[in-house]
Amino acid sequence: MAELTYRQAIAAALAQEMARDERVVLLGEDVASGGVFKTTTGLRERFGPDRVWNTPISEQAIAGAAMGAAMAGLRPVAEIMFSDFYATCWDQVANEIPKVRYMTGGQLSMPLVLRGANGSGGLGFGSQHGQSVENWAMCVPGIKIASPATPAEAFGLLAAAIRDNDPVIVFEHKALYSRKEQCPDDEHVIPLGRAAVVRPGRDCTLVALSITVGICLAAADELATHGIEAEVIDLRTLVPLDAAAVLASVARTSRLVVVEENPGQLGWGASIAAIAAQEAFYDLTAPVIRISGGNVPLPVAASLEAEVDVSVPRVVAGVRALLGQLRQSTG
Amino acid sequence: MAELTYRQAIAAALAQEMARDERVVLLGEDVASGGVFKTTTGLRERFGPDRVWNTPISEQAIAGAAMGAAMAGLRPVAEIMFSDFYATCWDQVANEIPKVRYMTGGQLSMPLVLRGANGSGGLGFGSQHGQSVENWAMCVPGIKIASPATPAEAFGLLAAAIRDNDPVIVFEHKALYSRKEQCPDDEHVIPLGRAAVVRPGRDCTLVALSITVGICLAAADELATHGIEAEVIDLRTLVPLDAAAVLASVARTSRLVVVEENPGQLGWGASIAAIAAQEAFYDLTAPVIRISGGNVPLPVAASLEAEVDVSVPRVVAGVRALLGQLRQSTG
Amino acid sequence: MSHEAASASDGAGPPGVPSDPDVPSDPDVPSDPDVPDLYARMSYLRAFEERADSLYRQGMIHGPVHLGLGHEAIAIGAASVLRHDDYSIGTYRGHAHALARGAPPEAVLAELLGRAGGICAGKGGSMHITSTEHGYYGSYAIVGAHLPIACGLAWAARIRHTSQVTACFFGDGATNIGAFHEAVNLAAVWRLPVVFVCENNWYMEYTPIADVIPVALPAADRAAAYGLDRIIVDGNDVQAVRRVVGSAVAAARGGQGPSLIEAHTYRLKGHSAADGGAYRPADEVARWRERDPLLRTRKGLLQAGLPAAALDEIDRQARDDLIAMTERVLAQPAPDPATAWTDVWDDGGWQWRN
Amino acid sequence: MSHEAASASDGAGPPGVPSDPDVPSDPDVPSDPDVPDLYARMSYLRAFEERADSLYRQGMIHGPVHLGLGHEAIAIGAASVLRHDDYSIGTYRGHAHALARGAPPEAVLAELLGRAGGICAGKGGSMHITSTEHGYYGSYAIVGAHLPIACGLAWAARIRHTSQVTACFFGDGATNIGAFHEAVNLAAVWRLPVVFVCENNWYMEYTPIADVIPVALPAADRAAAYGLDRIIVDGNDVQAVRRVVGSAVAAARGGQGPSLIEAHTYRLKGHSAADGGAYRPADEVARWRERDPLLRTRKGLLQAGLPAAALDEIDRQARDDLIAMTERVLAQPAPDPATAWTDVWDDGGWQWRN
Ligand SMILES: Cc1ncc(C[n+]2csc(CCOP(=O)(O)OP(=O)(O)O)c2C)c(N)n1
Ligand SMILES: Cc1ncc(C[n+]2csc(CCOP(=O)(O)OP(=O)(O)O)c2C)c(N)n1
Ligand SMILES: [Mg+2]
Ligand SMILES: [Mg+2]
Repeated sequence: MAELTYRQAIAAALAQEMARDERVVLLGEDVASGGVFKTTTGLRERFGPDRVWNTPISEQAIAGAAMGAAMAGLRPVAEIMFSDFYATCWDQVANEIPKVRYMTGGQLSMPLVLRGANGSGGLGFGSQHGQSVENWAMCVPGIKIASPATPAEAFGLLAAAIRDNDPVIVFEHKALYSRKEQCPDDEHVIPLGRAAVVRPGRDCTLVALSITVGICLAAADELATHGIEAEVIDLRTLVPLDAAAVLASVARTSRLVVVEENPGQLGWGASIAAIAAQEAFYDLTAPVIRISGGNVPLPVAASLEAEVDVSVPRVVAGVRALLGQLRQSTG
Repeated sequence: MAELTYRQAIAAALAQEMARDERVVLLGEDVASGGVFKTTTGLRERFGPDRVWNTPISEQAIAGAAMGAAMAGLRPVAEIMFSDFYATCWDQVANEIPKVRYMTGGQLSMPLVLRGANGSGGLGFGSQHGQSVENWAMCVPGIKIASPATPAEAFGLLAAAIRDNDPVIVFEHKALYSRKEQCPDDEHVIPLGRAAVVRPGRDCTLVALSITVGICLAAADELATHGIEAEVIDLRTLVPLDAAAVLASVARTSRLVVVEENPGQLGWGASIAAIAAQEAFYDLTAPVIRISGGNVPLPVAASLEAEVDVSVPRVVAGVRALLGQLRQSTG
Repeated sequence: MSHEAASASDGAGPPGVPSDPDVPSDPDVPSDPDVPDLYARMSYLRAFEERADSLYRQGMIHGPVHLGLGHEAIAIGAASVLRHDDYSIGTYRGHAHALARGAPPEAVLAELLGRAGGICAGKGGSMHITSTEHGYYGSYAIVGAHLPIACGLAWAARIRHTSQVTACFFGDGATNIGAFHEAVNLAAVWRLPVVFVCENNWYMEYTPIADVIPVALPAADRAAAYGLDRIIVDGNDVQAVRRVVGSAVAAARGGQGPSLIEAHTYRLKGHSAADGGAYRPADEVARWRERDPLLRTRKGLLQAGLPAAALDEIDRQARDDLIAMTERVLAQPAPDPATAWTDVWDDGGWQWRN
Repeated sequence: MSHEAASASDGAGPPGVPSDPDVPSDPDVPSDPDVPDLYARMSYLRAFEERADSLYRQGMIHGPVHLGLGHEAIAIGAASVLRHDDYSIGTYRGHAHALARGAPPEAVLAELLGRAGGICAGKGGSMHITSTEHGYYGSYAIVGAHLPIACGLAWAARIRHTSQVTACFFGDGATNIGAFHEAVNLAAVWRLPVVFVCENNWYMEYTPIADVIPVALPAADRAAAYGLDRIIVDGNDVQAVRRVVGSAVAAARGGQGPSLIEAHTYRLKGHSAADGGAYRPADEVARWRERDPLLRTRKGLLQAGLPAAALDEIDRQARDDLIAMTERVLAQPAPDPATAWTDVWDDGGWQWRN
């Protein structure tokens, strides 16, 4: 067992996969010097310039080159520094990469990974560097989506993504990069599409992803002091989605709260809520609650940012209101 | 009353607003020659080259120029020929246009319209020209979204969008362009954010948008022959969303079916379903059903396309199953 | 690196827009023993596209169709200098490029007609014809998108030292989009073995390219911005294309990096099969018809002594072949609707959740 | 159009990368009576940025900060030739450009420190400083994004015949992104009154620009691709910037269309205030420190007879002013959390549904 930060876990997973499979190559801005978030540190030195390529500021060329190389049989991992920048190569990400296997009738495979820093997390990055954009990706059939919540998940999901024969976007949370954890020593891969119950509970299911996993765990601790036992599910991937894990939990708890950093207008939480409303309707004894990032562009000043970010108090209040409302309406 | 096709209604609304307000200017590829969908026919001739500008194939420059001009006080209307191409200017559309008012503390306004052809509708345009991408836009706070279902709506919503001081994307449905309808003669504006009950019914609420309005109306006709009275709501705009109209209808019918062309993974229908699961929970007597476009890139061959497109039979079957299921579960 | 210069200019060129001094109407006298074969290949493309046009006008093709009529010399000339394992990649106007690499015409036609056996299983249609088996890595319908992808194909070859070259075809209008800039730039910075071929047919849809570029030539006048040579070729002269693209391919294969070639040509019909092309002056169209690449090669072959009957026979065979093929394809059923749900993921399926 | 040529070159330039023959370390002897005033303005920017740097290092600024230290001559030289109603627009490295146009420093500082009274109400922070009242239409944090927006500002002026000019500032690294290409191209095609100023500081974050461009100069060597002149200016010489940008502004105002200017400069610190800049060779940094624009102007003014004490007093006043200002700003409360919900829509609110 080694203690790794989330950012070290990413570099370690990249190193493991690069050592294992010489088709794995990296590209991105500043990746040769370790990247601005130090997630590729040491890889150029270890694997040489033919495996780690610095690019110009050309996100379309980065994503497109990854796509072409994947078509030719490599397994590229492209860093898109901040996930907000997917917007500058959205055509490659949404219109080309996820569609080419299908539209060629299966002539091509697309074993590539796009990865980078996502989310707010109270760091003051603002509306053009602090968005949580899993929702953008989830709008598009044909691309898998992973959002690790811990260093061990960052390692295991990235390794799995690299081994997957389909395109995967890994959304790393920039506020988690310095979080530390014991990580398994030897080859550690977490299959895509399997959620984890990270805390069991009987009163209510909290569905979380990435940074909201920690928020929900902290909220569950606090709720426990109020006599509420919340079950926390870490989805780990949105596509494939482990809907069965959510439905099974709701069957046990009968109440569902979805906690996402995506904005409320349309985020992945809506998809979970809709699935529950359709498939767990007869299990539910209370309204499905969504707690989302504020539906505004992310502000920078700490006082404003704290107001719109998802937070432990908001989750606690949401769950307590739900259970209170429930008592009222059933009582 | 004049009979207009949907495409004529668009040209007429543009003409009305250009005549009314000289700040309204158009730009886009081939717009000076009427555009590939003939939605800007005659405008260059009538208003001259200072009001209708042909552009290179440069969607980023188109959207960006519209943004800058709006900041400077014009009211530009930019054509993005196919809405799939928003991907090529997604940074402008998702990261710049909707955020600049907020991130400057309200120093700027953004009175612009982006418009173009959206959706499948069985025309064989395939996965890069046939997507329905309201969901992309709905992921982003700060931009309004209109999707007209009829010529009269195309006219009235576009006119309202041009008069609005906020950015609006108007998603025109390419399979509706040749649909004809009597349109009101004089100044005709449909306020953004007001849904319409286009068919009343007591058994079930069908929520629809754009092309699915017609599909739901046809399905409701057929359902009536089975003794099921479906209420059909035409949302008209997703942002602002007339959630109250949906909730009021569900309060009457107690059952909700959302019918969207967006793919099931994450579409606007999920947002509606989630709102109902949270706010209409005690009104609902049956699961909320989502009927969405197939969660695959759109295929071209007619036999395949018909399989994945939303259709009247799929809506009829969905509603009948719901009401059957209901009878079973309550019976 | 420095490639062979453009083919000789007649100095005058057709008056009006597009004026193009580089494309004469002179016969292309064959200097190459392969010319009769090149003619036959061009003739087949011509027959294929005319067949597609006619089927479209009969309402038998679902979705848009963009024909390569008039561009045959580029597709055939370029393909003739590629190695079997080289990559090529093109646009929605891609039938010709697929066929030129050896894609089976019957499977391409089945794709257009929405019948079982389509080369993309009915999922791509005309705009996405692909045959990776023949090195043609696809047709892309969003302008400019495939230029970065071409970089990736070439990058893979560079990393693996396979000496494979990637040829990337696109239009004059595509040079205005950001993806063009990023791709050509990256190719130059990374010295990728890619040959970018701009098929300048002087129009982006209905708009003359001169209206929307600030330089005279959309690709050639931008090459220097990427440290590349200015290379122009008469795209209606199959031998010139062969020479100029051949030299760029050799340079790429030899590790000398990318080239950007501008090939001058003209659409014989509208932008898509649905477009009559009425915005183009009749005399301009007429002048370019005289520069038809098939006509010019034919004239050259006749001058060189080939009998007209032999050429007519080539043309006739191509047409007959396509008529028979159409019947066979139309006798096929539509693709099984269940196959709409295959091929999203590598596991063959489409499921995104359990 | 043809603008004044670049300022004289010393022919030698500092050895190593970035070698820049256009930026000498000679004193900038004042030929212009405004130079003392320009010096004072630059000195104020210097003091502001050093203050911001120090506050950042004390952990008092939430979010990233990119300083314009070393770039002062460009911001001040360019602003000095703009009319009050002209537009300018820049990047995340934008404090200097806002201040140069007249944005109130106290409101900018309040924005950085997350206090009430911030120029963007606390919603933009350092990367989005904006003061439309002073013609500065914003700082944008996605590389390249604001170049098309600049086109739009200029387009509006062109449509309205207001003779307003738009000045758009961006970095060397930004020339590689698609938005650069589309914007400069559109500006040229539409002959927009926009002056693009590339602040070439030879680095995109940690990567030397020479590693990621296939030409020697990121902007100048691309100008011809848009039919524009190749214009280079010593960006550390405020008088040269004034002359060269002034001439481009005059051309734009006179209806002669856009210009693309490459101004050579150097960051005195890292990419952001969090970056030590260790990837830059010490001798390179040292050589460029000698070319510090303030130092050069100061030397010139001394040569012209201004007493050192007067210049010291200017510098001291700027620093004192900022120290006092910091105290005032820090005494302010944080923005009211309720205001996080205002300013999404024109109606002042944020509601997207009823
Ligand atoms: C990004 C994008 N914008 C617009 C279009 C619509 N469109 C399709 S083809 C075309 C013209 C392309 O012209 P050119 O590159 O010269 O190629 P040609 O069709 O002449 O072969 C346009 C504008 C598109 N497919 N993609
Ligand atoms: C589209 C995009 N890609 C990457 C980044 C991350 N990034 C921020 S600044 C920067 C370097 C920019 O270099 P340059 O244009 O030379 O400007 P400078 O910072 O030197 O002033 C990068 C890569 C970004 N903000 N936007
Ligand atoms: Mg063309
Ligand atoms: Mg720089």
